[in-house]
Amino acid sequence: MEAKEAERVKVDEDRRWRLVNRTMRLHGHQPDALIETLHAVQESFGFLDLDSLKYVADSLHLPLSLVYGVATFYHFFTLKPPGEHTCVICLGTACYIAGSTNMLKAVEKEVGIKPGETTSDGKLSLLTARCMGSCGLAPAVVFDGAIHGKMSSTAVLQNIRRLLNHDD
Amino acid sequence: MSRLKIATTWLDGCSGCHMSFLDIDERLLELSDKIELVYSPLVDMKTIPEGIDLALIEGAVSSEADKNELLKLRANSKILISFGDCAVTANVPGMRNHFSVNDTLSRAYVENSDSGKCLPSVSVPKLIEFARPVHEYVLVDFFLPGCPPPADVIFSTLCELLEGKTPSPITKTRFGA
Amino acid sequence: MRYPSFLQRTADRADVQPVRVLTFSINGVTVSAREDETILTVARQNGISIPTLCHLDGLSERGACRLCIVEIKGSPKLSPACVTLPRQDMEIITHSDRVMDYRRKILELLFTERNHVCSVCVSNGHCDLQALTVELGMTHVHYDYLHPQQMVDASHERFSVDHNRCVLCQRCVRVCDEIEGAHTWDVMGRGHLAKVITDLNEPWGESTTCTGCGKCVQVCPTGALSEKGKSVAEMTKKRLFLPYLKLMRGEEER
Amino acid sequence: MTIEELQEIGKIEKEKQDGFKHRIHVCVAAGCLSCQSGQVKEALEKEVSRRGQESWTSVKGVGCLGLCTAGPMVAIEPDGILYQGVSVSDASDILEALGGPAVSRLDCSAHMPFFTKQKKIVLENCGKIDPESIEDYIAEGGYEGLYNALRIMTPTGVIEQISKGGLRGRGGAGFPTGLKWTAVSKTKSNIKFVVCNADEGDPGAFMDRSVLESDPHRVLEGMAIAGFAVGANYGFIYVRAEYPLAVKRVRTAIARAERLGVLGRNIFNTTFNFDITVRLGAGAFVCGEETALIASIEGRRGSPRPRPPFPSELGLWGYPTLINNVETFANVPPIIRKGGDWFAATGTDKSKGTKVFALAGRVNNTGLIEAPMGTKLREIVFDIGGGILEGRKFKAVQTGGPSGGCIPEQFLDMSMDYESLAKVGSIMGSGGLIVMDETSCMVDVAKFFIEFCMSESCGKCVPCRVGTVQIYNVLKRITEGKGKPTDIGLLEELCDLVKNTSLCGLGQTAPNPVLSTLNYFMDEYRAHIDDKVCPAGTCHFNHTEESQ
Repeated sequence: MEAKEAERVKVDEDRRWRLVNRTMRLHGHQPDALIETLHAVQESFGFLDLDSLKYVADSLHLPLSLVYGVATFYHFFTLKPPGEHTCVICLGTACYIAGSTNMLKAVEKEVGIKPGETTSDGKLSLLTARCMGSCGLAPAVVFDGAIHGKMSSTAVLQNIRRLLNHDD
Repeated sequence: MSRLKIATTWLDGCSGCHMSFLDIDERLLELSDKIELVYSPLVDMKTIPEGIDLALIEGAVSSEADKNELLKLRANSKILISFGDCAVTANVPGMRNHFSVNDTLSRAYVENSDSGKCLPSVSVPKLIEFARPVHEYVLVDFFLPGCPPPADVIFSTLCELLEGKTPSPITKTRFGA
Repeated sequence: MRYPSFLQRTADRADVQPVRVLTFSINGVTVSAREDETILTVARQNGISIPTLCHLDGLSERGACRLCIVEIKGSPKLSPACVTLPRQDMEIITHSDRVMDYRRKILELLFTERNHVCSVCVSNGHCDLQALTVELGMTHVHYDYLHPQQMVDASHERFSVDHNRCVLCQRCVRVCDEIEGAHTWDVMGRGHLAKVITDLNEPWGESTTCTGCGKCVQVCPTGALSEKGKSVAEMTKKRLFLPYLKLMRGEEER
Repeated sequence: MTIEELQEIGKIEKEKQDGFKHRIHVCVAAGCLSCQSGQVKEALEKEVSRRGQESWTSVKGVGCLGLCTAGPMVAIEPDGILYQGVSVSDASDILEALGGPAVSRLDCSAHMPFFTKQKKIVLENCGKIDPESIEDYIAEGGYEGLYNALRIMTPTGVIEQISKGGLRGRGGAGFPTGLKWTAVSKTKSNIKFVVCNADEGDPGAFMDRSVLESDPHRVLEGMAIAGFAVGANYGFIYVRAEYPLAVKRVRTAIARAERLGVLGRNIFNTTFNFDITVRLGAGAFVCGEETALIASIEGRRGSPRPRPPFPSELGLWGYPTLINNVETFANVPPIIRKGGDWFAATGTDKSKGTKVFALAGRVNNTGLIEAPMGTKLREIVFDIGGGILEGRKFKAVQTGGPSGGCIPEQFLDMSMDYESLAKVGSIMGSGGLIVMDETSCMVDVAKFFIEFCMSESCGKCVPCRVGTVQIYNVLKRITEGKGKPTDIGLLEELCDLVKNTSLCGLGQTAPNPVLSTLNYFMDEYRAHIDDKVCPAGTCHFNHTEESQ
């Protein structure tokens, strides 16, 4: 019990938890706040780890397995920490028709990881998306949250190299 | 009336279905008046004859040798029965399907072997990537599931076929049996 | 903003009328039933057996396995008997060639999905899935087997879960939530990657919420959930407690 | 607030805008923003102040101007000049040309059929108003519909107008909106909900996103009117989390509307209260299905449940709930403002009004368009769309996303309405319209969509969960050159099974892309299976691998 209390204090002290706690409070700690709360956790921490899932379950009085089930049902949520940079390749219809799979293959070859994975040095996460609504600009790629339209394999690789070298 | 020409074989199976066949016991004598076993592991016949009336296939298709034997039997037989769970579902032989052939072989011949510790290269048929049921390769006329199918069901199915009836064994046996 | 999210709507609706009795027909035979009884219930009362898998007396209905689909005259859509309420003069057909064909195919799909090797299963001989093959006359599976790699979790001291044999009927999830009230089980992921889990996808044996009551094992239709140390002959499932528990709980709430 | 006060806000805003001799509108919807339109706007503002023209030249960020492919787009009002592909360095030239002839290298007039062939009802304010300004919306007649509904009309009167207008659900199936509203209004309950489905999961569609980003108040107003009509006081907008800009603009819009008193308590001094809350989706296509959407708002896994009971009886937390999509709600304010008869004058016999399409794929003009129901497909592809890229040959157009089908060349002259689309084996869907040319392999397209449905299936019912995997595996081996002659029959059988036995709309429509390509492009399937050739050159067969 004491350990739990200590955990709570730690949680209260961490500023990133404030957004999470605020979200739950706004929803009156009702069960339907779960998805909104998970959004808040992911926004604050970049991903959902088991401790935060436990904390959310505890605070909203929800079963652990239910929280885990919801967190894994929705593809927007990730249970793995993301890399320093992210590259999201859109595989929506328009982008697919415009050859986004070739871009994906080129990137996979360049960095040696598959979609959903992060490079071993933690620098880059490669993701795919189901349409970001930028079909007019197909094929589209998102680098660190910024959408780039009308991409090509060469342009994607250039961007990735730029991202990866920037920090050296 | 000439006797019905029957062929049986076991591909990737444990021979249990054949044992169950023998469990027909004394009724085998009754059957022997009506059937002739022209090709089977139980008789000494090296090549697959032509003009087979009924072929009973035990076991899954796991190797090139299995596949070739099956295709030949199908070509030479009027009726082909998928005999037992391995033939019908790939059953236990199919449990290796989510491992690679190489992993499966190393497990058996290297990891769990006391002597030799090397993969077989001669006189062992080459494994196909997946062990598959018989009907994925050839047309099957009747399915006789069961591990093994009970002797009574084998007997009654054969009798029904001899009488020219269409057997429906699923009401008497089932997967796993 | 204030909305009453904590309220499950109770039965105090103004428009609720006393229950009516309807007459309609199943397979050409006229039957009568309360309007709040499902087609499945009425069919069983009248000795008509409709195959089911996710349904279990005493648990809430899901309408998910689709094996109980029936034809209703005048409707192009097939309706799951377990959740469909009859209407006056409805004409229901439970065993037409069309639905029997679909049922068999759905059952075949279930057999391809995981690794259901009946011959080496602890539930061989008392398995709902296996019994369905006989009931529906399924002689073989003509779709390709998917052969997924699935795990076995034997970390619990008394029970084990073999995901190779799970059909995702969620009976365990429901009984744990609705009857035991522990909600140890749920489903993670989605589509064909869905999987039943305990707590945060942790080993069952380390679950902090599991009471060890074993109800999930008893309701499991296949060998996915079983008791350790039981032979094939001993591993029969005991389910009679369910309707009783449900009834008692209902009385209490009243 | 009274109507006079409302009109006063609009008048002040109008006068303020008319005070500027030149008004420069820069598109700040997501498409143009990703081409740096934000910087372009800044550069224009800087240039205006450098030249000291602030008193007679305004620069304003507006919603989608439509031609996303040519972004960033800039419009000069009141001259009606449109510029395309504007970059930061063009700012001074644009200001130089104000009042005179347009800067020819940026001029967009070559794309004119793209604009003239359209008719805008839903998008009437897109590209005109600042999406973050409620005054701007009011200046264009915004919230007058809500005022009329609350102060002049009765709930049944509102529903009557919607029914008279013949509005049908724009989310896909085209269910008559009036009937849906009637059903909810007739269910007795003290608490009811209105839900706006903005979980635009269809890959290749961005209509809802553009509407929310460009004109969010229109949707809020539509929801409030619906709330009044059916007797609901609570509204939810369920928006995809993948649309952060839309989420932000909707949240801003709600806050402004509440502050002005057009949402919240005692709207327009009546007893009607209406609150709207934003809920974030989290990447699940199945949540477009009504019952799954409800589950998701309740904070659960987005698994659908069998219907009936329909949400109009048993919806959110068990209360009667009205669910319509963004475009449907966006159609409501003009109908109430101008009357059902006015709305019904546009469109075909059974499909009224206009439809917004997200035109994408291999056409010259990709972007957001709105055309009257009944417009010929050819006009959309060749006039509005400007024809196929690089002068290639048209092959097919895909409508309705993963639930729809491919329409081949022989139907180019068909009318785009609910019935005609259904007749050729497709659906209107939410309005994604993907054009394909000879370089698109139809087997590959079918595989793409079934792969989508397979990974988006919630996994609840067996036919959808396993059937889609089976269909995908068959299509995969066909596109790898390993197809068997029996595979066509197997595909047809599996599609029939999944279509007829799945629990919800996702599964029931998942086979459509496969069925329609089988129907119209059997020769391509045959070429893959029999000759091991992909006519479009998309699929690469590894011939060294042994085909089994």
